[in-house]
Amino acid sequence: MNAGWAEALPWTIVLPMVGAVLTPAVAARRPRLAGTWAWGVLLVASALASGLVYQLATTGPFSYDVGGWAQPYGIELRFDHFSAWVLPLLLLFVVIVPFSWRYLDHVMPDERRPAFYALLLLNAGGMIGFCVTGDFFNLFVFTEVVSLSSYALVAVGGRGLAAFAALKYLFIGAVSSLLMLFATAQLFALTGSLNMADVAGRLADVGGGPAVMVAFAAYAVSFMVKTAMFPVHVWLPDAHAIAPSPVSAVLSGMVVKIGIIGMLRVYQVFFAADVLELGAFNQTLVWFGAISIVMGAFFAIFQDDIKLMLAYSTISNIGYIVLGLGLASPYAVIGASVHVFNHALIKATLFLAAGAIIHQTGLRTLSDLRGIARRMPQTSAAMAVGAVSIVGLPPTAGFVCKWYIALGAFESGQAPFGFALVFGALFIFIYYVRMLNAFYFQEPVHDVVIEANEAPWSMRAPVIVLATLCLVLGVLGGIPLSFVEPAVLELLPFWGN
Amino acid sequence: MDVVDARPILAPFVSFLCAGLVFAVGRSIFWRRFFTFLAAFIKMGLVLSMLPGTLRGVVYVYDFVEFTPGIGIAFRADAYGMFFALVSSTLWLFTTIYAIGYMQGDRDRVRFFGFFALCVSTTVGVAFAENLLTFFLFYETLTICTYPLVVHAETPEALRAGRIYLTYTLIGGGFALVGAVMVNAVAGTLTLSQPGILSGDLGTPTLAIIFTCLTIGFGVKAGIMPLHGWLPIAMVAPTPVSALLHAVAVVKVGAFGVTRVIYNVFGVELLGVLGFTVPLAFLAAFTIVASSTIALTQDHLKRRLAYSTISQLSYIVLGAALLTPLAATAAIIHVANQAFAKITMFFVVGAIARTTGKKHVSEIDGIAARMPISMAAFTIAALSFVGVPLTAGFITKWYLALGALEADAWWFVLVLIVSALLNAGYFFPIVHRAYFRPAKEPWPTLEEGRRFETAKTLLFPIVICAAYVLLLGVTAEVPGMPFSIAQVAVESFFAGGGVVP
Amino acid sequence: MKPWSLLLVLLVALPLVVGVVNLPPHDAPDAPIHTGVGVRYLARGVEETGNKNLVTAVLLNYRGFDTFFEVVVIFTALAAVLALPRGSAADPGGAPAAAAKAANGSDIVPVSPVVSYVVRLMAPFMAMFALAMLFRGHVTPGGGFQAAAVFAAIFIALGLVLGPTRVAELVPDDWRPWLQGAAPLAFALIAAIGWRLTGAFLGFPTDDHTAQEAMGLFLEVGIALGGGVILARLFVEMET
Amino acid sequence: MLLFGLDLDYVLVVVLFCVGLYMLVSKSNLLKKLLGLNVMETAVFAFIVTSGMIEGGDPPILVAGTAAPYASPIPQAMVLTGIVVAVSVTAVALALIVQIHAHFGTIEVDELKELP
Repeated sequence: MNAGWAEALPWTIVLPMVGAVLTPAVAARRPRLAGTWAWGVLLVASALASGLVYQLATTGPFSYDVGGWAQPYGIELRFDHFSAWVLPLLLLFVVIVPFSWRYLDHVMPDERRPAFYALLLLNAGGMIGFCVTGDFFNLFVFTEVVSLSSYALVAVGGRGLAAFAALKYLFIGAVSSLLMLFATAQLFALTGSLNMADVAGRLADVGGGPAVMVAFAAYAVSFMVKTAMFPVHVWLPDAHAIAPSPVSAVLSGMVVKIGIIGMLRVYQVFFAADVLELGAFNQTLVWFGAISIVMGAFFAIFQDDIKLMLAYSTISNIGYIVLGLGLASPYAVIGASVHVFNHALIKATLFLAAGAIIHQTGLRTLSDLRGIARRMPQTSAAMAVGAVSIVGLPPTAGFVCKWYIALGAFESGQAPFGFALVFGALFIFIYYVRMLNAFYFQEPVHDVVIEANEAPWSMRAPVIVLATLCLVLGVLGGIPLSFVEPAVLELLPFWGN
Repeated sequence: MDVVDARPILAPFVSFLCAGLVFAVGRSIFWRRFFTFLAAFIKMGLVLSMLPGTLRGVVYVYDFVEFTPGIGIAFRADAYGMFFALVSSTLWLFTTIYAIGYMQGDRDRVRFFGFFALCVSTTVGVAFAENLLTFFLFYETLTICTYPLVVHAETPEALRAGRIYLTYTLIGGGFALVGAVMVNAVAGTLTLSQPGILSGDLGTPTLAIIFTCLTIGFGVKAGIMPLHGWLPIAMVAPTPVSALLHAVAVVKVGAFGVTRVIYNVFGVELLGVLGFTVPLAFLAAFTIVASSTIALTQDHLKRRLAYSTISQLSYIVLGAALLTPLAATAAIIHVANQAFAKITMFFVVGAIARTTGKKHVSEIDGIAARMPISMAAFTIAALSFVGVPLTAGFITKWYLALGALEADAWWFVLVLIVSALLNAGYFFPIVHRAYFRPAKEPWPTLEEGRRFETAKTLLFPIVICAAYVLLLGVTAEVPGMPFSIAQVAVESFFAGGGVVP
Repeated sequence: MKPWSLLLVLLVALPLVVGVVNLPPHDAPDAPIHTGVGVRYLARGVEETGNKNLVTAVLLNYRGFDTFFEVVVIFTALAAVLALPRGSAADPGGAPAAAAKAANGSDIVPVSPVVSYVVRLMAPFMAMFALAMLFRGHVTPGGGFQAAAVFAAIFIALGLVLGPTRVAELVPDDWRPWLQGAAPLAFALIAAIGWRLTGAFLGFPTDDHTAQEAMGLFLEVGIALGGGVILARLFVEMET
Repeated sequence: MLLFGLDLDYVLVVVLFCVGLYMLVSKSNLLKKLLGLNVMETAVFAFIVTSGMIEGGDPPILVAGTAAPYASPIPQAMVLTGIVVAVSVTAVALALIVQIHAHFGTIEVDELKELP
């Protein structure tokens, strides 16, 4: 039935989960062992994921029937080109976890570490499951694993305000999950099936109608909340800014993307069924995306706190992706899909670099951190690379995506959005220039900064690796593209415009 | 004839690697210099080794990576690119020598030399870009890499200059990006290897938007008025930066971009029909006269040179906008002529500032007595700008005038004459003051007697560059010298049969 | 603020109502829900899974993968609560406040002797009920989750009477990591066994009802044990 | 049950959902907000279970004495999963609220916002 690496598919999901469950047992005597353990688990999971991607590259998309139940009676796991995202996702985790080893020293007492790493592993496992599942209800369950661990991860680092931010995130996130569950139930009532491919087939028989439209809208709103697009972004800045930096990197880089991946999954089903006229919907996405870009940039300018600014710039970048999806032309969607990964990489770089600086100095505002580049040149350089990359200037990873999304805008005849994209990005650079000026070209004002030292290697190495990747992928941008392109082209014949 | 060869990519890569090594060796002065010079020589050797082939009409190409079919990073050393690369790699060598002398004891030299090498790397990358994507890639990288050099002094003034510089160039870059993306969207290709890739079927409005976007995008760096605002302000950078970047590399990249747009994106044929270049030509003519006039009123030496640069760059733009072979030849040759003359002037001005601390025209009375060689070099450069025969400048003006007549635009000849007069008007007073006015106070003598008029590392590049100005003027039409290379380039641009408007 | 809330609610209500009233009528035997995948479960569920309670069949066999991650979700909740900082800013030690209270000798909320007595009296009966639900779950309403809830209820009720610390001591420290992870671990184990036996992850040998029942029972016990411990521990941790 | 041509059961579920949503957005007390969330969850579960009903159906337990038609087993399994998820979310939320209370001494959003 299944051959080759496909056998590893369920295990890739289960491994981090079981690793998480075992963390308290493994680290019962020595809590600090938890970090190493989590890293090892993620390494093995990445190895499995590489096998999956290898299989994808050689034989194309494949699926796995859990429990051996034929479709649509059991749960189907499907590894297609969009699922290939699990590999970079895991690799980013592999880089982020070592960073957290030392970082956690001033965040939490040792005895809470096992629980922290368990949450991190659950988060990773949930996202893998989310990306590969081919079943709507299963999608919901994985969403909950990811969301629940994310809520908690926001609050692990601090008291009071952190808990409040996490609770705000929880309320909004729970409502969005409920909408998702509602939409799933709606689809089930309409079709009597939960398997995505099967639902698509049955939906085609059902035809369109308000109920289908509402189900789609519920999914869309739910995913837009998860991805923090402009009008529903309110939960994001506080939560991402207040979380410990490695967590911010995970949340901002990856967790918000499940909204986008989910959207692509839902698209796959509804397009294949060809029951909805999505022109108006796409247009809405385009507008909200454009507004997100500008608003995110606008708010970022007024922040003095580095992490808050980074959080706002996430909103901006999510705007890119949503804009690209809404444009619904091949290049735009390719650009958007690639940006899902590239933004994760860039944001991880920025958050980790900011985290290293915060860890070494205890300061987090620009006005305090003046002149830090003298004392922490490598971290600051990584921060600079990330800043240039997030604005989408060449020769960095961010540029490739911007190019493709803008190309898509012109291709689909919506030139004004191309302009909005390009100049909206420059808008945010205002802030980053201020940051770079403060880091590099101003005299230190704070004693701590004058005496600061470069972060320990376990923190510096991840930052440098990520920054290098930002540069390398600016030149080798074709690699992620080659994975996304077939999927997008497969999707597009159905794409409404 | 296209030949696959790695040299077009190695040339930018050498300086890139050099930058990396400079950052890596940190404070070791010896290794820093060693790597910089090594890279400069290797790079010059690489570019020179391609020259014979270029003269035979060989074009070296190298596809680096492809994102999706038709879009990727690729390099192509055609005659025009070779010409530009030759100029910038030669000048990198001399400017490096100069910078070592000039930056003696200055702060953050690692950063300075590192980013300096990066800038040169991107300049050559622009020269050898096979398509607009690659071009833009290097064009924007140049913007970023120049920023640390502009704000090098870290004074509030420098930071302000850096801010203005970034605002102008990044917004310009945005326009260039939009233009390039639109070209990709409508033409399906971005290559710069053809004499024009757009077709007239697309409709004038679309083409007009593309042309405007690209011209604004590249015109910002070329300093076409009214987009020149950043250039005089950016003169707060250290003199070697002003010399190489703001007189040569950065601004030339802009002018180079405009010419690429005219010749390779639109093509003379299409533009001849569309007539978009007519307003551009007028704008360039206006810039030539207006900025020269402003230069007259500047007392700060570097600012006067800056406005002169703005004016001179528009020669290139004007030459390209006239759309005739002779004017194109003039434009291409001027890339070299202006570079050597202007860099000589900046070197001299920097040497004066370094030796005597004087930075204004009104302060240099009688300096020729103190620094005779430098001032002689300055005079040669000034003569070149005015267009006196036997200097490089004369060649430019001669062909430009011929080109203007070829295009039936006789009044541009008038512009040239006025410009020559204005050039004389703002350069000769400097020469006059230096030679014929008595010094207001005795010049400070050197504490170390063994140095002649200033440090050798400052003087040597000055002399060489001034010699080049004369050499280019005298031997312009010898094979291997600018004219012959320009001819090869012009032939490829007009291969489609240029239409004289 | 209130009018805005009302507006938002109406804004949400409208599309939802439009959505639900356009669904096929739910009671009708020909509704898609009764003609979809459920048909097979009803027709062949008992034969394929050995569970007469088809909800259990769906939960453990057909959609066991969902249930696997369902128990992971509840484990996540525990990890979340354990990872949060304890105490107030004034007491940043992070040590469970219960321990501190126990040191002072009183974390017992005073309750009436009647309640105390009734709880202690009822506890064994509740446990029996839980066990019945657990072991008869495949033929009657009930199952691991329900049993877990009742087990947890016993713990919590006893905790209110005896004090959480004393109840928490019922589970030795060394066992805790294994007990609270019992459910996901049981699933992982069964998944691996199924993989060995049938070649499919979490597969059940459809022709061997004894093995099927044994595996199902193992899962139910795991869920009941793990779920109960987690729910009880959530309560204990929340107290602090 | 049909009323004025509307499927009343479903409509009531939406009403319940909206009651919960209103509690969530309009109440200042965090616990009440959480209760609102729970009401919403209940509404969705009710919706799912309702959708699996069948006219005159028996529970899907195939033992002697019951006969077709049976209610669909899938919605019940889904709800069971949903309940566990809801419990987990509630637990985490409660833990957070406990923490907020320990730190700020209040769980009223109005008061929390006024704190420095």
